Amino acid sequence: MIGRKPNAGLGGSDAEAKAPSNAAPLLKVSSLGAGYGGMPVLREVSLEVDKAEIVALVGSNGAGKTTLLRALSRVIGSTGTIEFAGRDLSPMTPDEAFGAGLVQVPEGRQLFDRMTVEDNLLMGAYRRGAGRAIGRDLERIYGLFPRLGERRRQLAGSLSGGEQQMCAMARGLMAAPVLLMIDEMSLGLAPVVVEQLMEVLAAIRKDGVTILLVEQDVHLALSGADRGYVMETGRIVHHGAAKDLIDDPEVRRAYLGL
Amino acid sequence: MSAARIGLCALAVAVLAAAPWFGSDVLVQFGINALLLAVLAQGWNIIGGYAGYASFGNSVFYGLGSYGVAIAMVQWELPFAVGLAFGVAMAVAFAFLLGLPVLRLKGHYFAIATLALAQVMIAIVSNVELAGQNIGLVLPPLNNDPLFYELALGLLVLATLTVYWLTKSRFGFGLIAIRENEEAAAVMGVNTTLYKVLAFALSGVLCALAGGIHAYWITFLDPESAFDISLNVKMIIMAVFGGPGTVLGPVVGALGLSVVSEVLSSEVTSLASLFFGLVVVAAVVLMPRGLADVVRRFRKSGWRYFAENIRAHRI
Amino acid sequence: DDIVLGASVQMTGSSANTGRYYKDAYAFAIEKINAAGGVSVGGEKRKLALKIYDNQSDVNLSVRQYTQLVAKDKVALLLGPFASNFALADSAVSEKYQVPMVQGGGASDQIFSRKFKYIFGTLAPASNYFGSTVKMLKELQPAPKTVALLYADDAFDVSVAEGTRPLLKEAGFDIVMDEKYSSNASDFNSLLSQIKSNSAEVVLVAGHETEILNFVRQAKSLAVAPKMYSFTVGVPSEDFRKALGADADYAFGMTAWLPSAKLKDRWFGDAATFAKEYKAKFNYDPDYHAASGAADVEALAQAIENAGDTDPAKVRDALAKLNFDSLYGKIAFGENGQIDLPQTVIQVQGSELKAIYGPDGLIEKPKYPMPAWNAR
Amino acid sequence: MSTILEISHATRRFAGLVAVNDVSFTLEEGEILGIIGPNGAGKTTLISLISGTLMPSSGDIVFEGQSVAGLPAYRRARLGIGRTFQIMRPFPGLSVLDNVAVGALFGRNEGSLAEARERARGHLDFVGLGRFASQRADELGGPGRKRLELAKALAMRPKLLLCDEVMAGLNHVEIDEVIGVIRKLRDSGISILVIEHVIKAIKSLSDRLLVLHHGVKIADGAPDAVLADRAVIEAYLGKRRA
Amino acid sequence: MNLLAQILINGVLLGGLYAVMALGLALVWGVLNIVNLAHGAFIMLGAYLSWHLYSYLGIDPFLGLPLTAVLMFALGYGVQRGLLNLVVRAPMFNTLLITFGLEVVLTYLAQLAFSADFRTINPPYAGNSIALGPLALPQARLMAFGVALALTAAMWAFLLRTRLGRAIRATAQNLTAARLYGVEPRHLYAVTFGIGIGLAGAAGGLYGTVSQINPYIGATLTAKCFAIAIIGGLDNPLGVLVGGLVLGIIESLAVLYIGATFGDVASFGVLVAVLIARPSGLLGKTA
Ligand SMILES: Nc1ncnc2c1ncn2[C@@H]1O[C@H](COP(=O)(O)OP(=O)(O)OP(=O)(O)O)[C@@H](O)[C@H]1O
Ligand SMILES: Nc1ncnc2c1ncn2[C@@H]1O[C@H](COP(=O)(O)OP(=O)(O)OP(=O)(O)O)[C@@H](O)[C@H]1O
Ligand SMILES: CC(C)C[C@H](N)C(=O)O
Ligand SMILES: [Mg+2]
Ligand SMILES: [Mg+2]
Repeated sequence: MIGRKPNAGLGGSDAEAKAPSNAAPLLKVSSLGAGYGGMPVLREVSLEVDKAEIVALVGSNGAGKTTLLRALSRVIGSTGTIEFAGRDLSPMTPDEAFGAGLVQVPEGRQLFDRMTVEDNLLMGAYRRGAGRAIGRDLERIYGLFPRLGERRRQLAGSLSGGEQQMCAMARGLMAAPVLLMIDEMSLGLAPVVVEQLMEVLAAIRKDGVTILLVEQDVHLALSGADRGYVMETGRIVHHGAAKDLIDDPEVRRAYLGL
Repeated sequence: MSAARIGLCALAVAVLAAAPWFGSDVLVQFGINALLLAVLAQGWNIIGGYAGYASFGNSVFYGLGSYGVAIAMVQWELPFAVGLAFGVAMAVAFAFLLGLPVLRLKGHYFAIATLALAQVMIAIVSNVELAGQNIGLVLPPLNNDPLFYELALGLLVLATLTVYWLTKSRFGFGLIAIRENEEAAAVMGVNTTLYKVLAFALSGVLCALAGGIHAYWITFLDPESAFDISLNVKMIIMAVFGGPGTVLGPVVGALGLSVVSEVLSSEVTSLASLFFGLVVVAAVVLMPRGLADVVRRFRKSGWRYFAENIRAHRI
Repeated sequence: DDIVLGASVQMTGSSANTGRYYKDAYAFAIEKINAAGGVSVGGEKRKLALKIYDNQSDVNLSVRQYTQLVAKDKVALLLGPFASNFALADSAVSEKYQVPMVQGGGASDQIFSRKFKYIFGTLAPASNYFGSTVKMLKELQPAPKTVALLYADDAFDVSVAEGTRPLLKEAGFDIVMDEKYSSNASDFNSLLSQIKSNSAEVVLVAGHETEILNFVRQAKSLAVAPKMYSFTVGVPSEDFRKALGADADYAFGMTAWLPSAKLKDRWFGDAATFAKEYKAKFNYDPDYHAASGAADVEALAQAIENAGDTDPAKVRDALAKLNFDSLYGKIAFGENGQIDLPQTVIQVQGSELKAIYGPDGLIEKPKYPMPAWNAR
Repeated sequence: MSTILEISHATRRFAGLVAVNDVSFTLEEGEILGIIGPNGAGKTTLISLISGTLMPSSGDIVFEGQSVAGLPAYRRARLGIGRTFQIMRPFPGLSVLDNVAVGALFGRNEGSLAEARERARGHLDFVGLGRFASQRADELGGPGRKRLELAKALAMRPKLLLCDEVMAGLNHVEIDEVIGVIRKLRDSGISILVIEHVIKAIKSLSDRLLVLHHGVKIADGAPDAVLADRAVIEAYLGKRRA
Repeated sequence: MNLLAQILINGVLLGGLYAVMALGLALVWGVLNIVNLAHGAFIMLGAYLSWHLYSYLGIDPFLGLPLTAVLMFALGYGVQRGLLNLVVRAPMFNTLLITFGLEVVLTYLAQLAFSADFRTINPPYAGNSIALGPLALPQARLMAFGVALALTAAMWAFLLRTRLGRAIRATAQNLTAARLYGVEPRHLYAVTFGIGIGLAGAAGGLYGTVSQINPYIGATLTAKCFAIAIIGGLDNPLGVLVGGLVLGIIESLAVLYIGATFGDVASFGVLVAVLIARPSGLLGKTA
């Protein structure tokens, strides 16, 4: 519903127009390597995400999921290739990657603490300029998260943990993403809100938004996704259709505790 | 600290202590100034580097120490040592009375409140008859620079040992915790108010002693020079230049900057301040973590160290 | 070989503006003396040389530089820095090394009350700065009655005020305002409004040039016009008059020195010539700071000749006995090492600086009373 | 069994908003009390009132028979109240080990820094962060920081441990581990208050469950009964659980 | 009574001038987290710029303000882009250090270029005043006050109501997040610093019309701006205006009632009192 429509903002339509053929995946990562201060974390990571797909990325603590998203958003440097909508992301800065349609809801929320909730949401739409569409999306968001509506003038830093998480999600949605990457979506959210969010993801996917979901609740993630990747110590160790992964005995043992 | 490092430090102190016997008068004079500045930087290091409170009030301690000596010696004709004690007592009283409200403030707000205190002190002392009002006090000259030098050196050793003790003690560890996250420190049982005030007072005692020695040495004192804010800026600059929150950083920073500025002042005399400014700017760009960090890392990364710094800190 | 004189003055930093008078005057006087062949020491003509450092307006640095001059550069004799707080600290160095320092930059009485033997000063005592002004006030018609005394909170200006207060009382004036203000103040609106509401007829201000400038400009913008105002500094200096333009008109001041041809001098001829050549050389008019600085060099030169030696102790004794006419006036140091020169009242009249009232009474008719700002 | 903590009529306001509204309950020694409630219900605020990071607008907090409502946070820590922060508060520039050493040096502890570091090592191993001991705390990922929070609190040797969402961001296997850890702590005599949105965990851990909604206590009782409550389901659990 | 009224007028007008001087400092501090010790030096440069425009090109100092501001903006933009951007992610104290160095350099260069003497910007009307019964309203200060109000309002609208202003605030608070949401920070930082310095330049022009200028006025101005910014709080330009007014009025009253050396004591006393009672300034919000 809040996906990037041809007139909704910067880049979205370009990205679609430039996609060379329907067959090519929206995001294609091959032999990606990345790390911190010379210490490698990711090794030879390859993955693909198709347009309008929901892909789950799961793995235990410290596997490198967040690092992968950071590399995709160009917050940290990397080796290997990242192709997004036919463009090479490697030389881009984070803001350029965003401009190409790659939007991240980062781990730890990273809100603008001393700005109001509403300003945070408007910052999500920063590159969309000013316009009616933004006002409309804002109202939709408040419909979706009434709590944010009530708190629209409160400073984001003084929200409760869960409210902050909602705000971070909402800011991501305001950006009219082509590809939305969410790091630990359910973190700190009440079950009823998580349930709602999964419905929202399903809905925006219908509008053509692609989603890469990092989620510790592996069951939740795989039950909402089309496909999944499993990561361990910086490598992809399994991938496949989500429902196959849920039934995979190794995944069940290692992540679902069954 | 390894035995080798201790030996090295002891040797350095010994060489410094011997300076008056082989160095010139100018060197000794320079030494007195540089050593006192190093004491100030080290004193500031306790509240600023360890507790993380950017104090601009340390020049008040310095001023109180100066006036302690001057008032005792000029108005009451008491010996120098009594003056020092008097100055220290005033500094401690100040730290407790004003530290309590002011140390509740965080970050910049603390900085500015302490800055204000220094301003206020000038106006107050200007109206105190005992302190000679604006006219100031003239102390009896003592022509014994080597003595002042050794006093300053002794004080610096004392200050540095104090800071070294901090790194090993419960108190110092509590201060570091306060610097890193005060609220978390409090819920873990650190008496943050007490610790901060004690750090402020400790830092103040060192600065007051430095002020007292300086007053006797320079022989003249007025409110403007005693409570000079730019001295406080100097302490910070020197501590940051060397590496705040380290044992030797502020000492190295103070001595290093003093040497640079001395060489500039006598070699390129009227261009000195320009070069000094440029050195400071370049230092921040090339070594934002202070000299202490350069010493630690340079061996590993060589000249690349500077390039890496720029890369790591720019946007 | 040359006789090296050492000095450390404010070439940069907050006091650089006045510091330059000393730097330039020292260099100029030495050049002039050398051009005349130098000083004769025991029958032999020797040239003077100057070793000068920039103390960056920092007292600690100046103390160090004087030590360096004496201990390392081995200069023969010392010239002073500008301002009392510097002279106070630096005189301890000359005393310690027993090298005489002649300084024309510090006027505070404290410098000379320490019973130091090696410090000599050529500025008139601070306490007497307004002495001649008060005398003149008594002769003005219509006679003023009420006086406002304002002064900055530094050692020099507080001394001025302390000296002026009894003079005013003695002369029977009514001191309606007696206010100390902070040095470097830039806003005088409150004080000016009080002056207006107290209707003080005479306003005496002891302060720094920057403050005086702001004071006059703000007086204009608040339409505050007492019958007369007078300032310890600024009025004699060309910068000051240039910065104020027409608004400088009517301002009184004082100086211990005027570039008059009556002040005969061995090296420059007379003070007027000095002023003319100085202006030609440095491109600004000298004032009494410059003259005092040049006189310091002359005093040393004269003392060396009298002593017939450059030995510091001998020069010191010669200085103490000195009595000669310089371009600055008669130089004869008192018991405490300071000379006593009377102040001459001066006033800006139109675009000119006029001497109004000297030790021998009225010289020129003062423009008095000052009209309202919108009436001039 | 005696009462270790008694909250009576605790209220806390933020400019116009009542985050905790007249809440009363008790916690028995050796008990695990679960607290759940929608986002923004006031759970974290409640913990802050108990630990002393926030002062109550009104009401009283009695710990081991002594009113602590007016005491500063560090005094409460020394009495034996330890907490974790939902929005983590590591000492970012310190090593992971030193983070924990702060707890092992202060809290209810005495002794030297060296001893504290020694004890801290044990706590790190206990929460599974042993191999990160020498890393800077700000290099840990989110879940790593969660564990660090727990280790820091444990190192204080608290009698009452307040856990604010220590399981958020862990997968099911890891959650089971932490459940084990908390049970062990209880068995060693520590009383525990847990806030958690992971229903499975809170259900299996808690001896008793308390529900907050809009700052008000709306249910208090055995976990199974509370989780079957209509109001709780509607406000908190969602229809999938109904 | 007249005296009190006059003093209050003086205080308000002075406060307006203070506000413009502090506006840029507060912006750079609050937004970029750079405590710009060179702010006063930039005010000084702005004053000299304005002086030159007036003295050599005959451009009226008030009409020349936009030009001064634009030129100073360019300078600020360049300094941030070429220098400060190199250290924005270094530990906080470093910005203190580098701007200190910058202050030293700028002051020195100013002395070199303009010499240590003092100047005034003295257009014919600078000393005029409007008589209001027994009260006098100095014309230049009144105009400066008007400019102050206008600039404050413009800054407020810009920061709190425009997209760019919001992005500037956001970048200040969380650089990573801002980049993740499409903000290019290098340019934005430079624009922000540029605006701060542009404001300093404008303030310098105004300052020169009521006060003397010399290369050394910077340090004291920086200290004053500090105090104002903090009394008002850093989040909101309106706060800075309030801070300036409060300070101006208190100083003026202190001179009247306590004594002329107590202007600073009184204002700093108020500062400390405000801080202790409201740690984020008069209008600040707490996060
Ligand atoms: N800023 C950093 N500096 C240094 N090392 C880091 C940094 N951030 C993460 N790491 C290290 O990189 C590895 C991968 O971490 P990452 O955060 O990508 O894992 P993750 O899969 O997201 O795990 P989690 O479930 O904990 O979020 C870990 O070993 C972690 O310690
Ligand atoms: N400093 C503050 N100023 C204003 N409102 C605040 C402040 N702190 C908390 N709040 C509000 O108080 C309410 C309770 O917050 P609290 O953090 O206790 O919720 P919570 O139950 O812990 O929620 P969550 O499950 O999301 O962590 C929230 O609506 C929050 O926005
Ligand atoms: C005005 C000057 C002639 C005096 C100088 N300011 C001093 O301190 O003595
Ligand atoms: Mg992660
Ligand atoms: Mg919470």
